[in-house]
Amino acid sequence: MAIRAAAAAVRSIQEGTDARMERLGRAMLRARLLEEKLGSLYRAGRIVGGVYLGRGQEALSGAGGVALRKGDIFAPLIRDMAGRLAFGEPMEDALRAYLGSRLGPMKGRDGNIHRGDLSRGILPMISHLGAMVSTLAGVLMAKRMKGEKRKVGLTCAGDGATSTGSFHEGLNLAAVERLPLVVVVADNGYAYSTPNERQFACADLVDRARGYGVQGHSVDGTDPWVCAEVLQGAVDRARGGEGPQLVVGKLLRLCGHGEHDDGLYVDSKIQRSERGRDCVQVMESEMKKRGSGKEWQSWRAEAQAEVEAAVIKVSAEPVPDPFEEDWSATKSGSEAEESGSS
Amino acid sequence: MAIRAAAAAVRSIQEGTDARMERLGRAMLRARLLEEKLGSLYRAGRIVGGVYLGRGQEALSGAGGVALRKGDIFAPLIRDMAGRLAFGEPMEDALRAYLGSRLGPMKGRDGNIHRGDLSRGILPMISHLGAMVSTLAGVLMAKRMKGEKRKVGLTCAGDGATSTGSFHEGLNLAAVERLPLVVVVADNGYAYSTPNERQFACADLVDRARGYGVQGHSVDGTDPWVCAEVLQGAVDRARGGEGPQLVVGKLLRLCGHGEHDDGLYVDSKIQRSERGRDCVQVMESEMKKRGSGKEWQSWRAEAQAEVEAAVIKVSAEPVPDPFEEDWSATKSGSEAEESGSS
Amino acid sequence: MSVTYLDAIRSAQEKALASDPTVFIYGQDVGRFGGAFKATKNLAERFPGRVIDSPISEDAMVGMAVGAAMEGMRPIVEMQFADFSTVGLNQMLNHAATTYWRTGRTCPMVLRLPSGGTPGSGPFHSQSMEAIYSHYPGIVVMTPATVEDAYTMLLEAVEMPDPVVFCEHKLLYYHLKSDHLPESAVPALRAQVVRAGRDVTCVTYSAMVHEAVAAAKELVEEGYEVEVVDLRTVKPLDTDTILASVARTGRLLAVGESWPWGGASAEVVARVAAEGFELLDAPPKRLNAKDTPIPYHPNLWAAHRPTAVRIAAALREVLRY
Amino acid sequence: MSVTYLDAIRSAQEKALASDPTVFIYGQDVGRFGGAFKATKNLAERFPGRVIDSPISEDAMVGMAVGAAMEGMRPIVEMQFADFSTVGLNQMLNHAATTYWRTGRTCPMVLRLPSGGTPGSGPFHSQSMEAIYSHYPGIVVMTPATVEDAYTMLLEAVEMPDPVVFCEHKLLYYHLKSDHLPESAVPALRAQVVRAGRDVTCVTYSAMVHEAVAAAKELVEEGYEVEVVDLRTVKPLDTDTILASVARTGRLLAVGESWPWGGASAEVVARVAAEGFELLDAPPKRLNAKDTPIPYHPNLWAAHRPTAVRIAAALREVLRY
Ligand SMILES: Cc1ncc(C[n+]2csc(CCOP(=O)(O)OP(=O)(O)O)c2C)c(N)n1
Ligand SMILES: Cc1ncc(C[n+]2csc(CCOP(=O)(O)OP(=O)(O)O)c2C)c(N)n1
Ligand SMILES: [Mg+2]
Ligand SMILES: [Mg+2]
Repeated sequence: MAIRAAAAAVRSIQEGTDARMERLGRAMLRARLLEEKLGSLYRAGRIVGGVYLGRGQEALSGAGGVALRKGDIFAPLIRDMAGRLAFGEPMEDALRAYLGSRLGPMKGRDGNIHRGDLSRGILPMISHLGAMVSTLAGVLMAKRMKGEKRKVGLTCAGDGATSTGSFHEGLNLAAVERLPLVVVVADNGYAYSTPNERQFACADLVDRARGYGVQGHSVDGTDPWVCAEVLQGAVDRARGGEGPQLVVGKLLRLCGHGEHDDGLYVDSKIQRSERGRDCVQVMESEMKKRGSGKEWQSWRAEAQAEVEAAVIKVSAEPVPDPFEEDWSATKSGSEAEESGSS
Repeated sequence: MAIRAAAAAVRSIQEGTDARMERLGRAMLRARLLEEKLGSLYRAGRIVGGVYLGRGQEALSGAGGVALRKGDIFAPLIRDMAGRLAFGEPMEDALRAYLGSRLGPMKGRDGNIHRGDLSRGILPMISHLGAMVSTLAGVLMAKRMKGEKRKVGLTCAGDGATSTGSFHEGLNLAAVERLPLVVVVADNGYAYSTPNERQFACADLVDRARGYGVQGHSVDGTDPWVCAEVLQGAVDRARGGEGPQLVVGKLLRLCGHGEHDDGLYVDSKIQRSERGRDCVQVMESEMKKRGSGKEWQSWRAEAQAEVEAAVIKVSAEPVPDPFEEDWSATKSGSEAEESGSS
Repeated sequence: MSVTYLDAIRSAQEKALASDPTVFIYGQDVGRFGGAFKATKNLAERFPGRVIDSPISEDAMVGMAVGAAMEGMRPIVEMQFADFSTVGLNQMLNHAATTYWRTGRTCPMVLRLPSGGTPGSGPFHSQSMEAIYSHYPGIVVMTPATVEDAYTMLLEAVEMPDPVVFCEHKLLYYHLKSDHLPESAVPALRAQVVRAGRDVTCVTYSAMVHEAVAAAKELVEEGYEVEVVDLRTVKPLDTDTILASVARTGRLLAVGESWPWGGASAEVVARVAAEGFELLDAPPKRLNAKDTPIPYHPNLWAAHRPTAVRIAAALREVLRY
Repeated sequence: MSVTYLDAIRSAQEKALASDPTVFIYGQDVGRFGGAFKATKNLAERFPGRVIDSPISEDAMVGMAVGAAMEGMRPIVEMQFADFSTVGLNQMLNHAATTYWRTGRTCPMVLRLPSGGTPGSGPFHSQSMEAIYSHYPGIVVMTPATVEDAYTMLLEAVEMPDPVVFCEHKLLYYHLKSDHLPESAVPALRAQVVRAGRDVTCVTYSAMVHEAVAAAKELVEEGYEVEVVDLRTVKPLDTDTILASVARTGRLLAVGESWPWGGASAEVVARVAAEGFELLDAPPKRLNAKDTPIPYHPNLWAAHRPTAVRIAAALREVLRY
């Protein structure tokens, strides 16, 4: 098994790495720049509620999005702007959620990270951590029953989310059903302010894989090349019928839990360690080292232009109007009202 | 660590095995005979609701009860008559729960397996599987905060219960707090009718120990001597500050899920395998082999007499009277009523 | 032929599986074993791969159904007992129920809850949870009282575009019988006058309908005609039918097997008081279970829940005002 | 000095920790970080080992507290948002709440729920869950509306022998201020007339008390005197105080920020209709949030919840009957 996988990895490195790394690098940059813009909009008071960024986690998240194909399903969590953009969420939809545009898939009814569009293969998350694992498993069960083959589901979680009963039940169910599900845990050392040692007692969260009877993979979440390779491997294995895959990436959240949080509780020793590296900088300097600095600069410029255009566009979009709103939480309710029989 | 434990095991075998095995053997017999009586009472229509037996699981369950000391806490589950009796639950209390006696700790308000008496160190279970793990962890946290040292908590679960979010959250919490908690999983191959392969995908549930960062122990649940030794070892380690212990025993439920269930879904191959041995018979024949057949017979006779006396006694006890009942679910509610201000 | 309430539920599921390939059943022991109450007996054999045993993971069971429903399937999830649905509640209240309004995508699934008290079933195998599910927006909550309704309403539940909580009453499973399954159906979202009367309206649902009818019969001897309204579905509530009945009788008793604080009976009384105030000739009254856990011992249980005797007493109070 | 509603909650916890060694606090990020809303700021430093960070495990958090409470401690559990308590609900409804009646042993614990809507907080960070907790027997549910009540009721909650759900309103955390913490307390289980009036009674609780008072002020100009009753605790409900007020005014509006089906407002109206029917000169009315998830966009949110303007409009309807 291990040998076959390694061979597959080498082959894929030869064939598609450059294109894949370009997709990843671009997604990382687009996410980073869009999120920086979201931070400014928040500080300018243009976003109500909260802003939750994935700074420092773009490589791991983006690699998940890059590893998927059209027709696959992505169930992102809080810090997955890069994965979303890589998988095909339009920047506009991210902005629409935050700015409450009526034209976004959430129509201003839900906002910020609680967004998605299943017609694009992206499940809209609910806040309750761990909940999306079983939901994604359900999508995959449905696809299996409908006879749709070789479709993979990938979902993300933090170290903290692994403590939820939902996470456990969902992953166990997926393992029993041997579903093509990849669960990516971004272990950034903290859940809000709570450090790993108050969250779990195992040496490494990847140690849980065996207990679920699934394959486990560790990855340095600060290294885009390693992330791309490991995530692609996990997705391929899931697609190949090897059942759920648990990928655990180590990295650091290079921002607060939300933009209201200064994150001062993070241990400065970890910040200065390898784990505290900024994956975007890692990629930039490696690109420069490889003589591709210019390419990187052009990706960045294009991303910046895209962000600016998207902000201008979405800022001009209408916000919801309570008087035009359909206040029916059920479809049968709406129908009843339409037919005048409420 | 392993060496120290082995040495301790040898020492305890030399010093206290015989007494311990007598306690275990007696508990197993008392449980078996009491449960057979409960079955008859049920079939005779004297018990309303259901009857849930632990036939075949007496060695593992009883060994847990035997390994504990006064001052420890036991949180039994469905099939733990042997553990309860070994730890000190009076037979009468078991019967009172089933027959709804007003004099039992549950006063007819709750019944059958949903019984306990914290003044004896036994937590009354709620039905929701997995729920008692965190509750017992809470008792142990309280004891630690109150400065009560070297008190162990032991709780039981089935293979099916390990799939609950509660089980996961509770064990993880206990591991983070490094509590002196022993979790005994009786893997009897089935959860009601559902076989292991529809419940989990790992090779062995003990593989989960590492993912929780706790020590794991496998045990042949049909062998009373092995059960006694492994359970005592786990309890001693917990008491010694080594944190939570996960014990997984393999065995078979030699009865239906409840007495209404014929259990025909159980694979006859497993029934004929080692796993399907009856631990009570195993102990009986081993005792005979060792020349202690008479002793065994006397234990059995004493147990039988105890069962009969208890049934006569409890059958004569009053049942609850709705007109005398205090129908206040809160203590402040009762107090308000007492002071006439409802 | 004689069909029980449980047969009706089994038959409805069989029909749904046969007529719609997107329907499947998921739950503990629902497969070969046929479920704890045998509501899915033989269905796994007849529909291979579509009647699936789940692990003991209520949260994941419901979460799975949400995902499958969003992806175009129509899952039916069986809880072994309604009481255990508390551990799957979040996926129902915050995921299934919010999906349509938040995302515009429907989430057509049915959560079957074996509900209500039976002798000796105690605090954790007796609960009626309709109040919890009805309080949150986005869920239809059905509480059938008859063999016919168990059948036709479950079929309608499976076809609805919304998540439906289907509260079956365990006490009716085996005892309640009918001659045959119905050919036609009263729409599930409509309440129904199951016994006409001019003196007082008794609004109730599920097993209590039978207690109410028994109470009504008792009161005939005293010269009273009690109109019994079966809500059938408690969310949304068919206020029109209730008000029309109160308009006829001028008096109201609302009965629920669940606890008193804020359940269906409070909702009924609050609506009638607000929207039908002038129709009332006497104070509306409520009768519910006592506000404690549901007792194990049959003596206590019989005193804890509303019964025909207690309903008759409450009706007399309303009548004699 | 000026004390916010949040300060009051923090101070009450500080006082409880200082005066009772069995009190401890458990929750996500409550330790050194001081909690998501800073309700436990500096408490971990002052009370080492007694303000404890939990994993993200609401079920186990509540379950742990149940065990600790049964063993003689008085845990305070903080949920990061009320909305997440759905995943800890089972331990509260089926374990904490049943323990006293089932076993005779008390389970004195407090579950703190940061509740209610704020602009932009959306479907999963805005919920008011008092109806869910109140429906099940065995729990006291407090919903303080003022700085003073936040302080004295939390202290009383910690001292109670029963499990208490303490619904704090996030909208009041920072904005609501008082000069100082109170010396004496109105008993937590009593409702209170917070504004006297002779024309109509507006019964409400939590943040809606302030909206109701604002509406009452608005109606002064129109010549109406609105009496505002703050329930303070919604389970058990202080029916006497409500009825006494309705006896004075003859009219009732019950307002809740939660959803319309079966919440506190239904319970209030149902009780008044049943027990105070003859006191009413007009149909009692209810006002609640709309029956959809709580919207993210402030425009929608403002239309979704009851506000002073909408309360005033509802009061006018009741008054003009
Ligand atoms: C069930 C549940 N409890 C609490 C929360 C509140 N909450 C949101 S994010 C968060 C921390 C998550 O930590 P982690 O999973 O490590 O992800 P990270 O933020 O580090 O990316 C918490 C506690 C929640 N969303 N869901
Ligand atoms: C949360 C929850 N879901 C469902 C049930 C119903 N139930 C009671 S026992 C049981 C099977 C338990 O199987 P296992 O844990 O393997 O224990 P065993 O019966 O084999 O001893 C089930 C499903 C329950 N009690 N709790
Ligand atoms: Mg984290
Ligand atoms: Mg089992």
